[in-house]
Amino acid sequence: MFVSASDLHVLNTVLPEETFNSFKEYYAPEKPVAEQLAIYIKNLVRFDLGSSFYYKMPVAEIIAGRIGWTLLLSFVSISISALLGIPMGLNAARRGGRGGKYLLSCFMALQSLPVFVLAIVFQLLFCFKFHIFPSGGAYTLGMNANIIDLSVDVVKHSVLPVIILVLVELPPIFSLTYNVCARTKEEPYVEMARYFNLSDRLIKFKYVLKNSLPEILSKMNIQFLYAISGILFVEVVFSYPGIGTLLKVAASSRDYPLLQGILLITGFYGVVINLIFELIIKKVNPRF
Amino acid sequence: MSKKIANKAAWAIVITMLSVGAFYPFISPYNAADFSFRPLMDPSTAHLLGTDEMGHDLLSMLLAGFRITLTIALAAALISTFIGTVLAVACAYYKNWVDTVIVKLTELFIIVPEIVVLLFFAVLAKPGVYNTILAIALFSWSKVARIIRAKSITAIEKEKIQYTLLLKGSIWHVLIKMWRELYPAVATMFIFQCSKAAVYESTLAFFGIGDPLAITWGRMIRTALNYEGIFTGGAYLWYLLPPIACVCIFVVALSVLAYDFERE
Amino acid sequence: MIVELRKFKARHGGQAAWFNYPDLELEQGQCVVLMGKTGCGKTTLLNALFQYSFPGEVDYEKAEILGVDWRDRGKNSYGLVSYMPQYAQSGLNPSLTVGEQIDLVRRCCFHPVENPYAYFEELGLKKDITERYPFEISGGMKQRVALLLGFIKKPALFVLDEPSSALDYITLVKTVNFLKRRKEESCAILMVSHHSGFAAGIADKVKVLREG
Amino acid sequence: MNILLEAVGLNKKFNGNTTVLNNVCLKIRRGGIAALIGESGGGKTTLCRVFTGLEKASSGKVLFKGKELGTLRGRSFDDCASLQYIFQDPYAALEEESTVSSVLQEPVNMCSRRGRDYMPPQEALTWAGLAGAAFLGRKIKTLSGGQRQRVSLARSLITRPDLIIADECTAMLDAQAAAEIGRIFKKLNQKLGLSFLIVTHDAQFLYQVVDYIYVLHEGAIVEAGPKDRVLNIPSAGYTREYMESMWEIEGGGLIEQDHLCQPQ
Repeated sequence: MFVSASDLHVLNTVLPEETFNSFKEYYAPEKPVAEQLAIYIKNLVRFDLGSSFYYKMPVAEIIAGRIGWTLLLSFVSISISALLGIPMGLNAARRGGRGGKYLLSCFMALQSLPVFVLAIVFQLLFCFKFHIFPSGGAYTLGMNANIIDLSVDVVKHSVLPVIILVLVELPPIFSLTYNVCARTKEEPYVEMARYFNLSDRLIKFKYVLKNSLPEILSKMNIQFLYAISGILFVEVVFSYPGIGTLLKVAASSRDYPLLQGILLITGFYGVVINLIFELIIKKVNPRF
Repeated sequence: MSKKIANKAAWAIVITMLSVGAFYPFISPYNAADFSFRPLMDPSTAHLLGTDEMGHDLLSMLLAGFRITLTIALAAALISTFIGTVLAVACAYYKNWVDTVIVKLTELFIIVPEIVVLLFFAVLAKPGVYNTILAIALFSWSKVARIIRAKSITAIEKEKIQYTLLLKGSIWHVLIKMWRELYPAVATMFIFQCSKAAVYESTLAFFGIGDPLAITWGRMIRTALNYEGIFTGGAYLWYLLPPIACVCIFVVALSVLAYDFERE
Repeated sequence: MIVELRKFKARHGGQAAWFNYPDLELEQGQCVVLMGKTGCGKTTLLNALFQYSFPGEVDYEKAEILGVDWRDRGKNSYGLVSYMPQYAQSGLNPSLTVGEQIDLVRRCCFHPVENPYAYFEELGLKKDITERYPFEISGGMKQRVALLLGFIKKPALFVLDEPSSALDYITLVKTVNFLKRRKEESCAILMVSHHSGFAAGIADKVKVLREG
Repeated sequence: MNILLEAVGLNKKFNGNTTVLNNVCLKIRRGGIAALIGESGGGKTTLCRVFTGLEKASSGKVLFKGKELGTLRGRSFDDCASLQYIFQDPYAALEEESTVSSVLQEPVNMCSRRGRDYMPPQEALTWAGLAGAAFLGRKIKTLSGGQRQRVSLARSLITRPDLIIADECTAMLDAQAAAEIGRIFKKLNQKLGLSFLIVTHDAQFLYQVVDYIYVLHEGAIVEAGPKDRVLNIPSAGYTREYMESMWEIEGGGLIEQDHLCQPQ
């Protein structure tokens, strides 16, 4: 990820003269590619991601100030979705029947909608029409209150974004669990377990769940990585001060270094999530 | 029974939308580029959805959006499904390092969200419909590759396909032989990619990166949201909701179709 | 009487043809083997009688298993009946060791066998496989472990569907001897096989099914 | 002595530690019918797959007509065509929906593209005991297991092979169909000089079809010799146990069914 001369040529047409010059100096596109890369990596090691030309500030500093809000939204929504989705999927699959299938098709439809559209509709309904929740931001600006009031305020601001995120993150987790468990349930060894006269409880936990969990976890990790893009959009709609709003500013102002920094930080987030899941899977089933 | 009705309805919706996209000049009341009307009119018999702040007729813009949005969706889906399928079959056929490289590449797209990469490159590229199609197609094949690869790897282990390998069949022979096995998954992925491309198009426009001249649903949503008074009056009802509804109906209809294919 | 069938008919869901079966009586400590060509409905009969949820219809004048009418068999119908379908080789839980599975099955029995490990020797299994997962042992061993699990509850009736397919002769002989000994312990056996030599080894009665 | 296929010190390990093949050496004479017997999971299928190139041995080599065979990718088309393989499961080896003629067309196309002489499908079907032009038009799904297996055999004959490897090709058939396959093998061996390597559990095959027997136990060849010697005076302990068990099970049956497998 560095800038080539041709990229710069494109930027020349969209950037103001002075920014362009400082930018050119920083990235030095006239030097050979290998040297540019070396400079870039050297800067990266020092957490120097360059400097944004929209904010006129170091990119690393801007991102550091915003990432907390994004992490808050992502961990809260992901935990709620997983804690609801896995038991729901397991039970729906075990019962079989139509209920699970209908729920699945509703979820399928919900899942395919663009996240920001869903967010706009919710904002319209709950903020502008019924005035239940604040329409944007992470906290009331200029509020001078004690820690308790402040936390209540933060929670109030994040309820709607979290609900929307759960709505888009839950369906894939539910349908994943449902599908994997429904398939495991059809496995010959589950049927054999009945012929051995095992109890329903044992079959549910020791046979269906135990054999489904590794697959569920190894696929859920992908769902979590997909979820990050949802978080970015919800933030934009609710002007939540996280990475997503930053991305919007960077994209619409063609703030190249900032975009690059966001790309890096989301990639880093993905790597961390992957690592966490690998550890969990190892713990659940040593065979994988 | 109800499933069949849902399926038929979904087909009807998709076909209607495609024909609107193809024939919109005949049904559109005005030229979509015409901004000579009085701005911000409420809906009336002359302007069923009113006009925007520039003086465009909103219904004409919505209808024009069918063509470009659907073209982008279909073209991008076609290209990305093709790329994904060929790479997936290559994984199963060549195994070893080819497989490793392609898998690493798809993993990269999972770790860095497609949409962020897409935004990154869309910012660099010259805005335009072709570039939008290319950007979406080139950066959204990873899911196709991942899913079709899993199918291909089980399919290539089937004895009827192993026979072709034993005769030293080329990758194309194997692809043709496997097509019967892969077809449902490929069809599902194509429909899925269509809906994803429509979503990505509107997302790009929402971030202000699409073609500034092309009229798409995504761009309508963006201009509507940029308009300060959108939520104060009733303007959102005829300005913001129609393009949102179009995107949603299109995407949901496709997901019903994809769901049906998947289970066969 | 362990099993009594009179004028029993069955068909798979979606298929038009009914299979008509000859009358069948199976007493304690007896072994009946059903033989016949492929497609004569051997497996369908066992499925109809013993499968957990049979996707088809049945019709009969009398069908009693352990003195209970077929339609009245409740949830606990596997308390004293063991059924081993054709796929018994893949009938072991892949994420539990053989030993863990033996313990699980023992926990759910009314009167489990005191020492299931005594069966190990009879079946030619080594003790150390209790520590292993099913994917670590061969197909023939899995089949024998499944057989062993079925006998832990001391069933009054043991039903086997083609136990001989894909087994080599050495395993086959061990299986025959094992089943013979269980028969002597007054367990009734109902079996489907196309392997005449195998059937001849244990059967008291052989019923040949004809098509239709 | 005319050796067609030779294995020299083949070893195969799965996942680094499970030994499947342990220093396997065997030779198949031109014009012979060799049988490979042993317990299930003893490495018979793996050995066949190494011969056909579908799997790679960890060490050791395979010589075919005196020259070394690599993996599938390293082989010439001629080698692939003259070493044919018949799969165990006739229901998985052929595409249900296609017709007999299209199944047989595949090797014809491959041969004509690479300029190899091939046998017309009609003739191959006649050899496999499925005469009649009407048969070519039938769908695979309307055929019985025995008929499918004979179609597979006809498909292998089209490339005019020198050696056919058959992996338990009668395990899923009833006794009559299996006997029919045995008769056809014998006839092909006598009239066309074709060699066979047959993996089997079937005592009839051992007594009436084959002329040489290899016994594989825990991945190693424990005994090899002409049929009469191995069956009557087995030397290795494992073979003795195997033969005794076979007699115990098949004892009476073998004599009764004798007539089924008389070579014509």
